[in-house]
Amino acid sequence: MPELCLGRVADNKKLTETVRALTVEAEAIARRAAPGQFVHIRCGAENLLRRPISICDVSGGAVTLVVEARGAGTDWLARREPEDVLDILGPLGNGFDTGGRRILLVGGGIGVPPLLYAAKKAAGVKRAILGFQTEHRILLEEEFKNACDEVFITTDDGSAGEQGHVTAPLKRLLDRGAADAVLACGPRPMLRAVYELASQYGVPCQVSMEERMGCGIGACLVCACQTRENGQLHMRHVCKDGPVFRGEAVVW
Amino acid sequence: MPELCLGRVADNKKLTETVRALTVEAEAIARRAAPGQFVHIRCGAENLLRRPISICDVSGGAVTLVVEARGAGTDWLARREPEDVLDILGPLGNGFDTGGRRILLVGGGIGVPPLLYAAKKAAGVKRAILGFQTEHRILLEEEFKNACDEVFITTDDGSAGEQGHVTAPLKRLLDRGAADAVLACGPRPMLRAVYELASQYGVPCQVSMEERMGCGIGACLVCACQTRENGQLHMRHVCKDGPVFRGEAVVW
Amino acid sequence: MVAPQLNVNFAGVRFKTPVVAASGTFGFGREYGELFDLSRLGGICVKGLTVKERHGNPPPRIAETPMGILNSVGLQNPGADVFIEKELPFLRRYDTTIIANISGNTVEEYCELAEKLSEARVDMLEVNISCPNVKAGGLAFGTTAKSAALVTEAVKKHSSVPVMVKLSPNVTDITEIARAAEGAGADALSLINTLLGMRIDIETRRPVLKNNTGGLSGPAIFPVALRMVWQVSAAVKIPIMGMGGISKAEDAVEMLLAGASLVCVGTALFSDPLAALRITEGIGAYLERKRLDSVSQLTGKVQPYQL
Amino acid sequence: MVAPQLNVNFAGVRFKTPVVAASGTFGFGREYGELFDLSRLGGICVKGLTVKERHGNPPPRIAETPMGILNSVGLQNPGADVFIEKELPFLRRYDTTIIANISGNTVEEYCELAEKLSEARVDMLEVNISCPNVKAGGLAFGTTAKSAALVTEAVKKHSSVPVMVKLSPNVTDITEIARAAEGAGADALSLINTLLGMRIDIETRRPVLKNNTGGLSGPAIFPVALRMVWQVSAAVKIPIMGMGGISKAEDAVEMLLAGASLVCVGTALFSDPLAALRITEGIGAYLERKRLDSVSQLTGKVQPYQL
Ligand SMILES: Cc1cc2nc3c(=O)[nH]c(=O)nc-3n(C[C@H](O)[C@H](O)[C@H](O)COP(=O)(O)OP(=O)(O)OC[C@H]3O[C@@H](n4cnc5c(N)ncnc54)[C@H](O)[C@@H]3O)c2cc1C
Ligand SMILES: Cc1cc2nc3c(=O)[nH]c(=O)nc-3n(C[C@H](O)[C@H](O)[C@H](O)COP(=O)(O)OP(=O)(O)OC[C@H]3O[C@@H](n4cnc5c(N)ncnc54)[C@H](O)[C@@H]3O)c2cc1C
Ligand SMILES: Cc1cc2nc3c(=O)[nH]c(=O)nc-3n(C[C@H](O)[C@H](O)[C@H](O)COP(=O)(O)O)c2cc1C
Ligand SMILES: Cc1cc2nc3c(=O)[nH]c(=O)nc-3n(C[C@H](O)[C@H](O)[C@H](O)COP(=O)(O)O)c2cc1C
Ligand code: FES
Ligand code: FES
Repeated sequence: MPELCLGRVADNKKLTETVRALTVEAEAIARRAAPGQFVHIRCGAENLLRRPISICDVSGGAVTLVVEARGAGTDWLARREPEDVLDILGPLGNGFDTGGRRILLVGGGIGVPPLLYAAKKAAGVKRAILGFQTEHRILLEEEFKNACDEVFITTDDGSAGEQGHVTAPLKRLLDRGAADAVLACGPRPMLRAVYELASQYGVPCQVSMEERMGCGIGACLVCACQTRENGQLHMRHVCKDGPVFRGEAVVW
Repeated sequence: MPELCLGRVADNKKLTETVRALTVEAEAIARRAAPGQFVHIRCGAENLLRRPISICDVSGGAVTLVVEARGAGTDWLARREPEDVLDILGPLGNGFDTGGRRILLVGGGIGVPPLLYAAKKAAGVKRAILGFQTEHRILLEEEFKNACDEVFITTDDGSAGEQGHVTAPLKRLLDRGAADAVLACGPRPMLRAVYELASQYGVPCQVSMEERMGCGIGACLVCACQTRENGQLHMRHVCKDGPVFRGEAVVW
Repeated sequence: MVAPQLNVNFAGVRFKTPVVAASGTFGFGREYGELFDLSRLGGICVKGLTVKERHGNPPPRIAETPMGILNSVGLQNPGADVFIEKELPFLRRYDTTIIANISGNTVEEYCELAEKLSEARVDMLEVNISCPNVKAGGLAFGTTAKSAALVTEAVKKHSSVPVMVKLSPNVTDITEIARAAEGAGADALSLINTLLGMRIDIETRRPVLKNNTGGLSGPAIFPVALRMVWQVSAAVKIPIMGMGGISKAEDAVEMLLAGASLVCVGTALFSDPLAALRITEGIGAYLERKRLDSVSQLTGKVQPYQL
Repeated sequence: MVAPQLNVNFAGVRFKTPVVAASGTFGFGREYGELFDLSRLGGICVKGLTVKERHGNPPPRIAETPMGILNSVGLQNPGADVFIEKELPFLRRYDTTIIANISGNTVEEYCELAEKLSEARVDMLEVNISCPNVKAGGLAFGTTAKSAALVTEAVKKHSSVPVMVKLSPNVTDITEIARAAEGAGADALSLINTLLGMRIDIETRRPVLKNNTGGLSGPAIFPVALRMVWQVSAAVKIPIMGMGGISKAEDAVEMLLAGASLVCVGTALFSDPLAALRITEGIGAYLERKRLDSVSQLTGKVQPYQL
């Protein structure tokens, strides 16, 4: 059951040149939020459509949202200041299943934040592979180190952690048989590569998909994602059936 | 020659519940401004059209604009704060001819402010009749008292000054033969009544007209005002040929 | 003063309020039903129904434009049978008027849909001859007076509930199509559907929508919608449900004054899920302020200038 | 790297840059000429000219809409003779391409205008068969393929300079009209003119415009304009000047990618009188960033999805 809240911004912290962590007091949303769910936020009168932003963390009656300023809407959002009030709809969608003995979180870029709350909520052994373009784009490293048993960082340019993509450490961990479940969030090509690798090892993989949204609640059918379930093709919706799908259900 | 300026707001003073006096530093405009001219101001990205606002006063490199918050644009404008920067085009239009031995300024409501600079610039004996709905809507009384030899206030409800319209004191002054020129600004019905009265006494009357504007400089032809000059009908434009017209030229 | 009457008798069908959810923006009501009580709506136009299930167009299906959006959903829906079995009973729990929006590839399909849905006792049919996002049917039927009349006449024969025809704005003369639908027996008209539009991503040089083009809705189209409702209301005698960019009570009042008896709210729900309720309240407040006792007193009351 | 080439050969006429001032928004250039050097424009489409002086429609002639404006100027202009005598010599002082926009009540009037203005050596004619704000002529000629062809053919016969036909978006199928104009000899097309719209003042119950309806322009119509340019460019071989809601360089690039060779900027000038210059610079910056050496390399380079 989503709620429509007016949430007070309590904090806006700069994480990188373009990424901000906003803490927003929205009790009704915080109370129900599950890892992998998102909120749909009004970004000023100029932007007709709300913007979907994942819930990165929950503490007390507040949610943390990590926002990368890319276009008009996220730019607006990233500039909100303490005491500003945000019009938020959430929590929305189906999040991650954090069950399993040994969980492996795989995130890329702005896909990293949604995994933090999953890491915190999961019970078993938790490992995270976090991929970024370059050192100064790294997000939430400390937070993941606190929440997980092991954290691997990769950068495209090798400026920090291991050079290359998340798939290299992923393969090593899968080779070691170190994961019962993979939870992934990031750009679509990464998700696909992660899912395909995991499936080669027979490890179930959940992926958090992105699609452009209208209503955010499942009514307008714009955020389509094709799936194959029990041999049948379906048109699912990222906002309601997702954003998290089983990797094998997605028609890549 | 109009200038396109980025003017810094130096002050925003509340005059009445809905009216604000903005002081804006815009040297290039201030230097050239004549009484009765106006500026065309961008009011945020949401409002496609600029809003025309008269120059109420000029001091040093700053202009004073008195703005009544009525709709989306003036509302935005009235909320500007010191250090905000405004995108202003001006000075625009043909202002008042302030020549003449005894000048009578007649203003109604938000039509009062543009007359202040005229009062200051005029050389002769200056009188002003200022009409408002009610006491707490009175604007710039002190300023006019400082700039004029005599000031008459009327209010519709009699809560201050003389009860009734500006035409009553106007008639008395005209009866006394106390004016060589009438300069009027206010709602159209008032302008018409003032012009007609003045013309009965053979006193030339200049009126400042309002019309919805596009470009503000005379190119788009939307701000039409029909005139009759030397027996010929013309379509003039408030932004360029006006806003001040000779009363007898206007096709009322 | 008594509170003004908001209910409307529209082609013989009662609407509690003049504010209806627009087809395709509201699904079958389940999702918005979690945010507010659907009984507070005048009516619901359900997502466009076809005979068979449709998966719609590939994503992206939406793009933002200045004060508008483009969509290219392409009539995704589970088919009329599934609607009747699974969705209609849910909607029936609410005290609101249910309008089935139907689209066919052929006249026969329109008839089949009309028959099924009127037998299932929806309150009204909205015949969509104006969807810009499907190849066959849809818009094609809505762009000539002849085909509009053909569909209308056929649907009327197969419907036991009042029939409203939904017009496309993508035409040279909407009054011609409106008169054709009226002449063929339509009980009411709804307008406008979306204007065909496009956006291009200048980095990829690809259209933003996977369908290349999409339907433009939202405040951007309001002036066009208002003009068309005004023109059509002068051309026909049957009542009009006006829509296109209504996002606040003032817009709804303009639409009613232009000649609409009901208004639909669609895209505005995406920014504000409670938009329809706020608009309803605002219309009530306007009526009170103007000391009018019924919303019907607004319909068509604009006083145009004589040219 | 050398700076990218911004000049365009358009139907044999040279434009220094692809950015042209839209007819009716720029008068005869005098006013904007006080704000910047007109030689920095690719071209100027002058205010619509008629045979005789026209006073236009009564005010109010403009209304604001969400990201758009409505205008109902109604072709106010001093007549072609006065233009030739008093305005053209002024415009000729600048190094920019001058396009005369012409409107007639009859085919004969179009011919008379074409003859006079091409003799006066404007660089090009833009035949306005799409003005929504006048009763006779204007839009009426632009809504059927037949009348569009008729006007085009006649004007071509009487013109010694290239002829561009300006199309209306208020039609069911703009490609049909475009092909008709091409078939009748048009050297180029310009589109779109304004969409017919309306606003009502809910306090007075009067239309906001004294002409009741007006033409909608500005960012609101950009997606419709882009779609039409894309459709028309696929339907004809002659070059296109694209316009409708362009307010920044990105919009202009979209328009070029959709198939335009030149773009016009109109309404955007009202918010930002220097918009045309900023757009020109932005196109240059885009070309540099994409390492393209000429703006012509953008025209029609959108890669649509195969449906
Ligand atoms: C379920 C979900 C969770 C997300 N979580 C986060 C998050 O935690 N932090 C974060 O920074 N970003 C997140 N995103 C991506 C974020 O929503 C987009 O970056 C944002 O919508 C872009 O808006 P804009 O105004 O910056 O861009 P514009 O280009 O101005 O957007 C134009 C339109 O396209 C849509 N759009 C553009 N890019 C995307 C995209 N990648 N995904 C979906 N819609 C898009 C916008 O929502 C808007 O409707 C998430 C996306 C989804 C679907
Ligand atoms: C030459 C001139 C000088 C003016 N000087 C002042 C002044 O000094 N102080 C002041 O408070 N007001 C002044 N006005 C009136 C002021 O321009 C309008 O109140 C303002 O444009 C309304 O904009 P809005 O956003 O509040 O209203 P909206 O209703 O949102 O405006 C919608 C559109 O209509 C136009 N519009 C609405 N009312 C008027 C009007 N009365 N005149 C012209 N356009 C209008 C707006 O500019 C805008 O384009 C002047 C008008 C003119 C023509
Ligand atoms: C996402 C979306 C889906 C739509 N689907 C349908 C549909 O299935 N049937 C239909 O008749 N109209 C459909 N429409 C059109 C709307 O019902 C409405 O006519 C249009 O959006 C204009 O109103 P608005 O601006 O308030 O949204 C759809 C509109 C949107 C935005
Ligand atoms: C105030 C105004 C006057 C116009 N007058 C004319 C005209 O005389 N002739 C013409 O062909 N188009 C005229 N137009 C249409 C524009 O040239 C242009 O086609 C339209 O405004 C869309 O472009 P824009 O959104 O950039 O303004 C006028 C537009 C406006 C806003
Ligand atoms: S955004 Fe409306 S269904 Fe997903
Ligand atoms: S506003 Fe453009 S001519 Fe006056």
